[in-house]
Amino acid sequence: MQLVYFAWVRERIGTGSEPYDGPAQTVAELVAELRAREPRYDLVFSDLTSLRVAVDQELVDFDAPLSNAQEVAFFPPMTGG
Amino acid sequence: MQLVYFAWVRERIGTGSEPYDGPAQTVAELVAELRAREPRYDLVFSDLTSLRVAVDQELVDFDAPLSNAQEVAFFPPMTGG
Amino acid sequence: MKILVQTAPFDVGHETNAFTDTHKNVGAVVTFTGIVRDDDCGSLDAMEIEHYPAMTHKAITQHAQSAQDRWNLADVMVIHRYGKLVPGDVIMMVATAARHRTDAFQAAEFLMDYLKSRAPFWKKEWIDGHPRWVEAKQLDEDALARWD
Amino acid sequence: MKILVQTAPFDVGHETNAFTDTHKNVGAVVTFTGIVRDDDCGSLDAMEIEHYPAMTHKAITQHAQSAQDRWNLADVMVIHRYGKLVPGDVIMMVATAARHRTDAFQAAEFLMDYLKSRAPFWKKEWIDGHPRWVEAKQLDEDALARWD
Repeated sequence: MQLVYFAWVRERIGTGSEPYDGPAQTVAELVAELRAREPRYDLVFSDLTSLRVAVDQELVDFDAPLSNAQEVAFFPPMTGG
Repeated sequence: MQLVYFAWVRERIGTGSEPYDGPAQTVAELVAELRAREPRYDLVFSDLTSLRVAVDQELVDFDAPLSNAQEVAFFPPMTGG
Repeated sequence: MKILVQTAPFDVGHETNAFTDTHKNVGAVVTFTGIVRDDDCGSLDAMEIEHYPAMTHKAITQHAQSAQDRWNLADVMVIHRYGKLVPGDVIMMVATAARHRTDAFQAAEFLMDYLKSRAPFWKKEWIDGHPRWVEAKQLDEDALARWD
Repeated sequence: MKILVQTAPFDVGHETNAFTDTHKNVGAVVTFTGIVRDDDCGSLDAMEIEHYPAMTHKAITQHAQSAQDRWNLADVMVIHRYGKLVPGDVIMMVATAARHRTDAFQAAEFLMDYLKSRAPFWKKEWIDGHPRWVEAKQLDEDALARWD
Protein backbone atom coordinates (compact mmCIF):
# COMPACT_ATOMS: atom_id res chain seq x y z
CA MET A 1 0.00 0.00 0.00
CA GLN A 2 1.18 3.50 -0.79
CA LEU A 3 0.69 6.51 1.50
CA VAL A 4 0.49 9.86 -0.30
CA TYR A 5 0.47 13.37 1.17
CA PHE A 6 -0.49 16.76 -0.28
CA ALA A 7 -0.10 20.46 0.51
CA TRP A 8 1.09 21.22 4.08
CA VAL A 9 0.72 17.56 5.08
CA ARG A 10 3.34 16.71 2.44
CA GLU A 11 5.57 19.59 3.54
CA ARG A 12 5.43 18.74 7.26
CA ILE A 13 5.94 15.01 6.80
CA GLY A 14 8.72 15.80 4.35
CA THR A 15 7.73 13.47 1.52
CA GLY A 16 4.94 13.15 -1.04
CA SER A 17 4.65 9.38 -0.78
CA GLU A 18 5.97 6.35 1.04
CA PRO A 19 5.16 2.64 1.11
CA TYR A 20 3.29 1.08 4.05
CA ASP A 21 2.88 -2.61 4.88
CA GLY A 22 1.87 -2.61 8.53
CA PRO A 23 -1.09 -4.29 10.26
CA ALA A 24 -3.60 -1.36 10.25
CA GLN A 25 -7.14 -2.46 9.27
CA THR A 26 -8.75 1.00 9.31
CA VAL A 27 -7.68 4.58 8.58
CA ALA A 28 -7.90 5.27 12.34
CA GLU A 29 -5.49 2.42 13.13
CA LEU A 30 -3.13 3.66 10.41
CA VAL A 31 -3.22 7.19 11.85
CA ALA A 32 -2.48 5.86 15.35
CA GLU A 33 0.46 3.86 14.03
CA LEU A 34 1.88 6.85 12.12
CA ARG A 35 1.50 9.16 15.15
CA ALA A 36 3.55 6.72 17.24
CA ARG A 37 6.39 6.77 14.68
CA GLU A 38 7.86 10.27 14.99
CA PRO A 39 6.93 13.74 16.27
CA ARG A 40 6.43 15.12 12.73
CA TYR A 41 3.67 12.54 12.10
CA ASP A 42 2.24 13.07 15.58
CA LEU A 43 1.98 16.80 14.92
CA VAL A 44 0.37 16.48 11.47
CA PHE A 45 -2.30 14.07 12.72
CA SER A 46 -2.95 15.81 16.07
CA ASP A 47 -6.13 17.50 14.80
CA LEU A 48 -8.06 15.29 12.41
CA THR A 49 -10.74 17.96 11.85
CA SER A 50 -8.12 19.85 9.82
CA LEU A 51 -7.43 16.79 7.63
CA ARG A 52 -9.16 14.82 4.90
CA VAL A 53 -8.45 11.25 3.84
CA ALA A 54 -9.03 9.38 0.57
CA VAL A 55 -8.76 5.59 0.16
CA ASP A 56 -8.08 4.61 -3.43
CA GLN A 57 -8.94 8.16 -4.53
CA GLU A 58 -12.35 8.23 -2.83
CA LEU A 59 -12.97 10.60 0.11
CA VAL A 60 -13.79 8.56 3.23
CA ASP A 61 -14.22 9.05 6.99
CA PHE A 62 -11.36 8.35 9.37
CA ASP A 63 -13.03 5.15 10.59
CA ALA A 64 -13.11 3.67 7.06
CA PRO A 65 -11.66 0.16 6.51
CA LEU A 66 -8.46 -0.34 4.53
CA SER A 67 -9.35 -3.75 3.06
CA ASN A 68 -7.32 -4.26 -0.13
CA ALA A 69 -6.61 -0.53 -0.46
CA GLN A 70 -3.79 0.33 -2.85
CA GLU A 71 -3.38 3.98 -1.86
CA VAL A 72 -4.28 6.12 1.15
CA ALA A 73 -4.00 9.91 0.80
CA PHE A 74 -3.91 12.51 3.57
CA PHE A 75 -4.37 16.21 2.88
CA PRO A 76 -5.93 19.43 4.22
CA PRO A 77 -9.45 20.56 3.21
CA MET A 78 -9.42 21.34 -0.51
CA THR A 79 -9.26 24.87 -1.86
CA GLY A 80 -9.84 24.61 -5.60
CA GLY A 81 -12.00 26.58 -8.00
CA MET B 1 -48.93 62.88 -26.93
CA GLN B 2 -47.99 59.81 -28.93
CA LEU B 3 -49.55 56.38 -28.48
CA VAL B 4 -47.29 53.45 -29.41
CA TYR B 5 -48.14 49.76 -29.72
CA PHE B 6 -45.98 46.62 -29.85
CA ALA B 7 -46.32 42.93 -30.75
CA TRP B 8 -49.91 41.67 -31.12
CA VAL B 9 -51.29 44.95 -29.78
CA ARG B 10 -49.68 46.69 -32.77
CA GLU B 11 -50.93 44.03 -35.18
CA ARG B 12 -54.52 44.08 -33.91
CA ILE B 13 -54.80 47.86 -33.77
CA GLY B 14 -53.15 48.00 -37.19
CA THR B 15 -50.55 50.68 -36.51
CA GLY B 16 -47.37 51.09 -34.47
CA SER B 17 -48.11 54.64 -33.36
CA GLU B 18 -50.66 57.42 -33.57
CA PRO B 19 -51.05 60.88 -32.05
CA TYR B 20 -53.54 61.52 -29.23
CA ASP B 21 -54.76 64.86 -27.86
CA GLY B 22 -57.93 64.00 -25.98
CA PRO B 23 -58.97 64.84 -22.39
CA ALA B 24 -57.79 61.63 -20.60
CA GLN B 25 -56.03 62.37 -17.29
CA THR B 26 -55.07 58.76 -16.46
CA VAL B 27 -54.15 55.61 -18.36
CA ALA B 28 -57.54 54.15 -17.34
CA GLU B 29 -59.39 57.11 -18.85
CA LEU B 30 -57.32 56.81 -22.02
CA VAL B 31 -58.13 53.10 -22.28
CA ALA B 32 -61.86 53.79 -21.80
CA GLU B 33 -61.75 56.43 -24.54
CA LEU B 34 -59.90 54.11 -26.95
CA ARG B 35 -62.31 51.22 -26.29
CA ALA B 36 -65.24 53.48 -27.21
CA ARG B 37 -63.64 54.36 -30.56
CA GLU B 38 -63.81 51.13 -32.56
CA PRO B 39 -64.22 47.36 -32.04
CA ARG B 40 -60.53 46.65 -32.75
CA TYR B 41 -59.54 48.87 -29.79
CA ASP B 42 -62.33 47.46 -27.64
CA LEU B 43 -61.07 43.94 -28.31
CA VAL B 44 -57.40 44.69 -27.61
CA PHE B 45 -58.19 46.38 -24.27
CA SER B 46 -60.89 43.94 -23.15
CA ASP B 47 -58.53 42.07 -20.79
CA LEU B 48 -56.05 44.42 -19.13
CA THR B 49 -54.35 41.54 -17.27
CA SER B 50 -52.91 40.49 -20.64
CA LEU B 51 -51.49 43.99 -21.27
CA ARG B 52 -48.71 46.18 -19.94
CA VAL B 53 -48.43 49.96 -20.18
CA ALA B 54 -45.47 52.33 -20.08
CA VAL B 55 -45.72 56.11 -19.69
CA ASP B 56 -42.67 57.89 -21.06
CA GLN B 57 -40.84 54.53 -21.23
CA GLU B 58 -41.49 53.62 -17.59
CA LEU B 59 -43.72 50.66 -16.72
CA VAL B 60 -46.75 51.88 -14.73
CA ASP B 61 -50.10 50.61 -13.46
CA PHE B 62 -53.29 51.24 -15.42
CA ASP B 63 -54.43 53.85 -12.89
CA ALA B 64 -51.27 55.97 -13.42
CA PRO B 65 -51.72 59.69 -14.24
CA LEU B 66 -50.83 61.04 -17.69
CA SER B 67 -49.69 64.50 -16.52
CA ASN B 68 -47.33 65.92 -19.15
CA ALA B 69 -46.67 62.49 -20.67
CA GLN B 70 -45.09 62.55 -24.12
CA GLU B 71 -45.59 58.88 -24.97
CA VAL B 72 -47.85 56.09 -23.78
CA ALA B 73 -47.04 52.54 -24.89
CA PHE B 74 -49.30 49.47 -24.78
CA PHE B 75 -47.96 45.96 -25.26
CA PRO B 76 -48.29 42.34 -24.08
CA PRO B 77 -46.16 40.92 -21.23
CA MET B 78 -42.54 40.92 -22.35
CA THR B 79 -40.78 37.79 -23.55
CA GLY B 80 -37.11 38.70 -23.91
CA GLY B 81 -33.94 36.95 -22.86
CA MET C 1 -21.15 48.88 -17.95
CA LYS C 2 -21.81 47.92 -21.56
CA ILE C 3 -25.39 47.62 -22.82
CA LEU C 4 -25.91 46.87 -26.52
CA VAL C 5 -29.23 46.34 -28.31
CA GLN C 6 -28.58 45.40 -31.91
CA THR C 7 -29.64 43.30 -34.89
CA ALA C 8 -26.09 42.21 -35.77
CA PRO C 9 -24.75 38.83 -34.64
CA PHE C 10 -21.90 38.96 -32.12
CA ASP C 11 -19.13 36.61 -31.05
CA VAL C 12 -19.81 35.37 -27.51
CA GLY C 13 -16.23 34.16 -27.00
CA HIS C 14 -14.75 37.44 -28.17
CA GLU C 15 -17.13 39.45 -25.97
CA THR C 16 -16.39 37.19 -22.99
CA ASN C 17 -12.64 37.64 -23.37
CA ALA C 18 -12.92 41.41 -23.87
CA PHE C 19 -15.16 41.70 -20.79
CA THR C 20 -12.82 39.56 -18.68
CA ASP C 21 -9.58 41.22 -19.79
CA THR C 22 -10.60 44.76 -18.87
CA HIS C 23 -10.98 44.03 -15.17
CA LYS C 24 -8.27 44.12 -12.56
CA ASN C 25 -8.74 42.29 -9.32
CA VAL C 26 -11.79 40.35 -10.35
CA GLY C 27 -11.96 36.73 -9.20
CA ALA C 28 -15.16 35.60 -10.91
CA VAL C 29 -16.82 36.13 -14.27
CA VAL C 30 -20.20 34.55 -15.07
CA THR C 31 -21.73 34.60 -18.53
CA PHE C 32 -25.13 33.53 -19.75
CA THR C 33 -25.82 32.99 -23.44
CA GLY C 34 -29.34 32.59 -24.80
CA ILE C 35 -29.70 30.66 -28.03
CA VAL C 36 -32.71 30.11 -30.32
CA ARG C 37 -33.69 26.48 -29.83
CA ASP C 38 -36.25 24.34 -31.55
CA ASP C 39 -39.80 24.26 -30.23
CA ASP C 40 -40.82 21.57 -27.73
CA CYS C 41 -43.73 20.45 -29.92
CA GLY C 42 -43.05 21.48 -33.52
CA SER C 43 -40.32 22.60 -35.85
CA LEU C 44 -39.23 26.21 -35.39
CA ASP C 45 -38.55 27.84 -38.76
CA ALA C 46 -37.60 31.27 -37.43
CA MET C 47 -38.11 33.80 -34.67
CA GLU C 48 -38.56 37.55 -34.88
CA ILE C 49 -37.79 39.74 -31.89
CA GLU C 50 -39.50 43.12 -31.69
CA HIS C 51 -38.47 45.73 -29.14
CA TYR C 52 -39.33 49.26 -27.98
CA PRO C 53 -36.31 51.27 -29.12
CA ALA C 54 -36.97 54.36 -26.99
CA MET C 55 -37.23 52.23 -23.85
CA THR C 56 -35.01 49.18 -24.23
CA HIS C 57 -31.54 50.58 -23.58
CA LYS C 58 -32.75 52.82 -20.77
CA ALA C 59 -34.67 50.01 -19.04
CA ILE C 60 -31.80 47.52 -19.22
CA THR C 61 -29.37 50.13 -17.92
CA GLN C 62 -31.64 50.82 -14.93
CA HIS C 63 -31.74 47.14 -14.06
CA ALA C 64 -28.02 46.67 -14.53
CA GLN C 65 -27.56 49.57 -12.10
CA SER C 66 -29.89 47.98 -9.59
CA ALA C 67 -27.83 44.77 -9.86
CA GLN C 68 -24.75 46.85 -9.08
CA ASP C 69 -26.47 48.40 -6.07
CA ARG C 70 -27.48 45.01 -4.80
CA TRP C 71 -24.29 42.98 -5.27
CA ASN C 72 -20.61 43.75 -5.10
CA LEU C 73 -19.88 43.83 -8.84
CA ALA C 74 -16.93 45.13 -10.81
CA ASP C 75 -18.91 45.28 -14.05
CA VAL C 76 -21.98 44.17 -15.99
CA MET C 77 -22.52 43.60 -19.71
CA VAL C 78 -25.75 42.92 -21.63
CA ILE C 79 -26.00 42.36 -25.38
CA HIS C 80 -29.48 41.64 -26.78
CA ARG C 81 -30.37 41.20 -30.42
CA TYR C 82 -33.66 41.90 -32.15
CA GLY C 83 -34.95 41.12 -35.66
CA LYS C 84 -35.07 37.77 -37.42
CA LEU C 85 -33.23 34.77 -35.96
CA VAL C 86 -33.12 31.05 -36.72
CA PRO C 87 -32.46 28.03 -34.47
CA GLY C 88 -28.86 28.01 -33.27
CA ASP C 89 -28.53 31.80 -33.43
CA VAL C 90 -27.36 33.58 -30.28
CA ILE C 91 -30.14 35.88 -29.02
CA MET C 92 -28.39 37.58 -26.15
CA MET C 93 -25.73 37.38 -23.49
CA VAL C 94 -25.19 38.69 -19.98
CA ALA C 95 -21.82 38.87 -18.22
CA THR C 96 -21.04 39.83 -14.63
CA ALA C 97 -17.65 40.34 -12.97
CA ALA C 98 -17.07 40.33 -9.21
CA ARG C 99 -14.47 39.56 -6.57
CA HIS C 100 -16.53 36.61 -5.32
CA ARG C 101 -18.44 34.00 -7.27
CA THR C 102 -21.74 34.30 -5.41
CA ASP C 103 -22.15 37.95 -6.40
CA ALA C 104 -21.39 37.17 -10.05
CA PHE C 105 -23.84 34.21 -10.16
CA GLN C 106 -26.66 35.98 -8.33
CA ALA C 107 -26.41 39.14 -10.41
CA ALA C 108 -26.38 37.18 -13.68
CA GLU C 109 -29.49 35.22 -12.67
CA PHE C 110 -31.23 38.38 -11.50
CA LEU C 111 -30.51 40.13 -14.81
CA MET C 112 -31.76 37.13 -16.78
CA ASP C 113 -34.98 36.96 -14.76
CA TYR C 114 -35.46 40.65 -15.40
CA LEU C 115 -34.71 40.45 -19.13
CA LYS C 116 -37.18 37.57 -19.55
CA SER C 117 -40.14 39.46 -18.10
CA ARG C 118 -39.45 43.20 -17.86
CA ALA C 119 -37.21 44.30 -20.72
CA PRO C 120 -39.38 45.44 -23.67
CA PHE C 121 -38.78 42.55 -26.08
CA TRP C 122 -41.42 40.36 -27.71
CA LYS C 123 -40.76 37.12 -29.56
CA LYS C 124 -42.79 35.90 -32.52
CA GLU C 125 -42.14 32.33 -33.63
CA TRP C 126 -42.91 30.56 -36.88
CA ILE C 127 -43.59 26.92 -36.00
CA ASP C 128 -44.36 24.52 -38.84
CA GLY C 129 -45.06 27.60 -40.97
CA HIS C 130 -47.50 29.22 -38.53
CA PRO C 131 -46.67 32.49 -36.72
CA ARG C 132 -47.51 32.96 -33.05
CA TRP C 133 -46.44 35.40 -30.36
CA VAL C 134 -44.58 33.69 -27.54
CA GLU C 135 -46.61 33.95 -24.34
CA ALA C 136 -45.06 35.08 -21.07
CA LYS C 137 -44.64 32.20 -18.60
CA GLN C 138 -45.79 32.22 -14.98
CA LEU C 139 -42.51 30.40 -14.25
CA ASP C 140 -40.59 33.50 -15.37
CA GLU C 141 -42.77 35.77 -13.20
CA ASP C 142 -42.12 33.47 -10.24
CA ALA C 143 -38.38 33.52 -10.94
CA LEU C 144 -38.42 37.33 -10.89
CA ALA C 145 -40.51 37.47 -7.70
CA ARG C 146 -37.84 35.73 -5.63
CA TRP C 147 -35.64 38.87 -5.80
CA ASP C 148 -38.26 41.12 -4.12
CA MET D 1 -18.57 15.96 -21.20
CA LYS D 2 -15.12 17.50 -21.31
CA ILE D 3 -12.93 17.52 -18.19
CA LEU D 4 -9.40 18.88 -18.49
CA VAL D 5 -6.82 19.25 -15.71
CA GLN D 6 -3.74 20.97 -17.06
CA THR D 7 -0.93 23.45 -16.41
CA ALA D 8 -1.28 25.21 -19.77
CA PRO D 9 -3.24 28.46 -20.08
CA PHE D 10 -6.41 28.25 -22.17
CA ASP D 11 -8.58 30.74 -24.04
CA VAL D 12 -11.92 31.13 -22.23
CA GLY D 13 -13.62 32.74 -25.24
CA HIS D 14 -12.43 30.03 -27.60
CA GLU D 15 -13.53 27.29 -25.20
CA THR D 16 -16.90 29.00 -24.68
CA ASN D 17 -17.55 29.18 -28.41
CA ALA D 18 -16.45 25.60 -29.03
CA PHE D 19 -18.67 24.37 -26.17
CA THR D 20 -21.65 26.37 -27.42
CA ASP D 21 -21.29 25.46 -31.10
CA THR D 22 -21.32 21.71 -30.58
CA HIS D 23 -24.83 21.63 -29.13
CA LYS D 24 -28.04 21.41 -31.05
CA ASN D 25 -31.26 22.46 -29.41
CA VAL D 26 -29.70 24.12 -26.40
CA GLY D 27 -31.30 27.37 -25.23
CA ALA D 28 -28.93 28.32 -22.42
CA VAL D 29 -25.19 28.24 -21.82
CA VAL D 30 -23.71 29.42 -18.52
CA THR D 31 -19.98 29.83 -17.96
CA PHE D 32 -18.00 30.61 -14.84
CA THR D 33 -14.40 31.75 -15.04
CA GLY D 34 -12.16 31.86 -11.97
CA ILE D 35 -9.27 34.33 -12.08
CA VAL D 36 -6.32 34.86 -9.71
CA ARG D 37 -7.05 38.12 -7.91
CA ASP D 38 -5.00 40.14 -5.52
CA ASP D 39 -5.21 39.41 -1.79
CA ASP D 40 -7.69 41.39 0.34
CA CYS D 41 -4.96 42.47 2.76
CA GLY D 42 -1.58 42.28 1.01
CA SER D 43 0.01 42.07 -2.41
CA LEU D 44 -0.23 38.65 -4.05
CA ASP D 45 3.00 37.83 -5.87
CA ALA D 46 2.00 34.39 -7.12
CA MET D 47 -0.11 31.32 -6.44
CA GLU D 48 0.78 27.66 -6.80
CA ILE D 49 -1.95 25.07 -7.21
CA GLU D 50 -1.14 21.50 -6.22
CA HIS D 51 -3.45 18.62 -7.05
CA TYR D 52 -3.78 14.84 -6.64
CA PRO D 53 -3.27 13.57 -10.19
CA ALA D 54 -4.63 10.06 -9.65
CA MET D 55 -7.85 11.45 -8.16
CA THR D 56 -8.59 14.83 -9.76
CA HIS D 57 -9.98 13.87 -13.15
CA LYS D 58 -11.97 10.96 -11.73
CA ALA D 59 -13.48 13.05 -8.92
CA ILE D 60 -14.49 15.94 -11.18
CA THR D 61 -16.03 13.50 -13.67
CA GLN D 62 -18.11 11.90 -10.89
CA HIS D 63 -19.45 15.28 -9.83
CA ALA D 64 -20.16 16.39 -13.39
CA GLN D 65 -22.17 13.17 -13.78
CA SER D 66 -24.09 13.86 -10.60
CA ALA D 67 -24.91 17.34 -11.97
CA GLN D 68 -26.21 15.65 -15.12
CA ASP D 69 -28.34 13.28 -13.04
CA ARG D 70 -29.75 16.16 -11.07
CA TRP D 71 -30.53 18.68 -13.80
CA ASN D 72 -31.64 18.47 -17.39
CA LEU D 73 -28.30 19.24 -19.05
CA ALA D 74 -27.09 18.81 -22.61
CA ASP D 75 -23.43 19.00 -21.59
CA VAL D 76 -20.89 20.02 -18.96
CA MET D 77 -17.30 21.21 -19.29
CA VAL D 78 -14.65 21.78 -16.60
CA ILE D 79 -11.10 23.01 -17.23
CA HIS D 80 -8.90 23.47 -14.14
CA ARG D 81 -5.26 24.48 -14.15
CA TYR D 82 -2.57 23.64 -11.62
CA GLY D 83 0.99 24.89 -11.14
CA LYS D 84 2.21 28.48 -10.80
CA LEU D 85 -0.13 31.37 -11.59
CA VAL D 86 0.00 35.13 -11.14
CA PRO D 87 -2.77 37.72 -10.58
CA GLY D 88 -4.95 38.05 -13.67
CA ASP D 89 -4.35 34.45 -14.79
CA VAL D 90 -7.38 32.30 -15.45
CA ILE D 91 -7.44 29.40 -12.95
CA MET D 92 -10.41 27.45 -14.21
CA MET D 93 -13.71 27.51 -16.00
CA VAL D 94 -16.99 25.63 -15.87
CA ALA D 95 -19.61 25.61 -18.64
CA THR D 96 -23.09 24.09 -18.65
CA ALA D 97 -25.55 23.78 -21.54
CA ALA D 98 -29.28 23.14 -21.11
CA ARG D 99 -32.64 23.74 -22.75
CA HIS D 100 -33.66 26.03 -19.90
CA ARG D 101 -31.67 28.67 -18.06
CA THR D 102 -32.43 27.52 -14.53
CA ASP D 103 -30.82 24.11 -15.12
CA ALA D 104 -27.71 25.72 -16.61
CA PHE D 105 -27.35 28.23 -13.75
CA GLN D 106 -28.00 25.73 -10.95
CA ALA D 107 -25.63 23.12 -12.35
CA ALA D 108 -22.84 25.67 -12.82
CA GLU D 109 -23.20 26.91 -9.23
CA PHE D 110 -23.33 23.34 -7.93
CA LEU D 111 -20.14 22.42 -9.81
CA MET D 112 -18.36 25.53 -8.54
CA ASP D 113 -19.37 24.80 -4.94
CA TYR D 114 -18.08 21.28 -5.39
CA LEU D 115 -14.79 22.33 -7.01
CA LYS D 116 -14.12 24.82 -4.20
CA SER D 117 -14.35 22.25 -1.41
CA ARG D 118 -14.22 18.69 -2.74
CA ALA D 119 -12.00 18.53 -5.82
CA PRO D 120 -8.42 17.69 -4.74
CA PHE D 121 -6.72 21.05 -5.35
CA TRP D 122 -4.76 23.09 -2.82
CA LYS D 123 -3.68 26.70 -3.28
CA LYS D 124 -0.50 28.15 -1.88
CA GLU D 125 -0.14 31.92 -2.06
CA TRP D 126 2.89 34.17 -1.82
CA ILE D 127 1.73 37.42 -0.23
CA ASP D 128 4.28 40.19 0.25
CA GLY D 129 6.96 37.52 -0.24
CA HIS D 130 5.58 35.08 2.36
CA PRO D 131 4.12 31.70 1.40
CA ARG D 132 0.94 30.39 3.04
CA TRP D 133 -1.55 27.66 2.24
CA VAL D 134 -5.00 29.05 1.54
CA GLU D 135 -7.41 27.87 4.23
CA ALA D 136 -10.78 26.37 3.37
CA LYS D 137 -13.67 28.72 4.18
CA GLN D 138 -16.77 27.83 6.18
CA LEU D 139 -18.67 29.93 3.64
CA ASP D 140 -17.70 27.44 0.92
CA GLU D 141 -18.79 24.49 3.08
CA ASP D 142 -22.12 26.21 3.68
CA ALA D 143 -22.52 26.87 -0.04
CA LEU D 144 -21.99 23.17 -0.75
CA ALA D 145 -24.37 22.07 2.02
CA ARG D 146 -27.38 23.75 0.36
CA TRP D 147 -27.37 21.07 -2.39
CA ASP D 148 -27.87 18.18 0.07
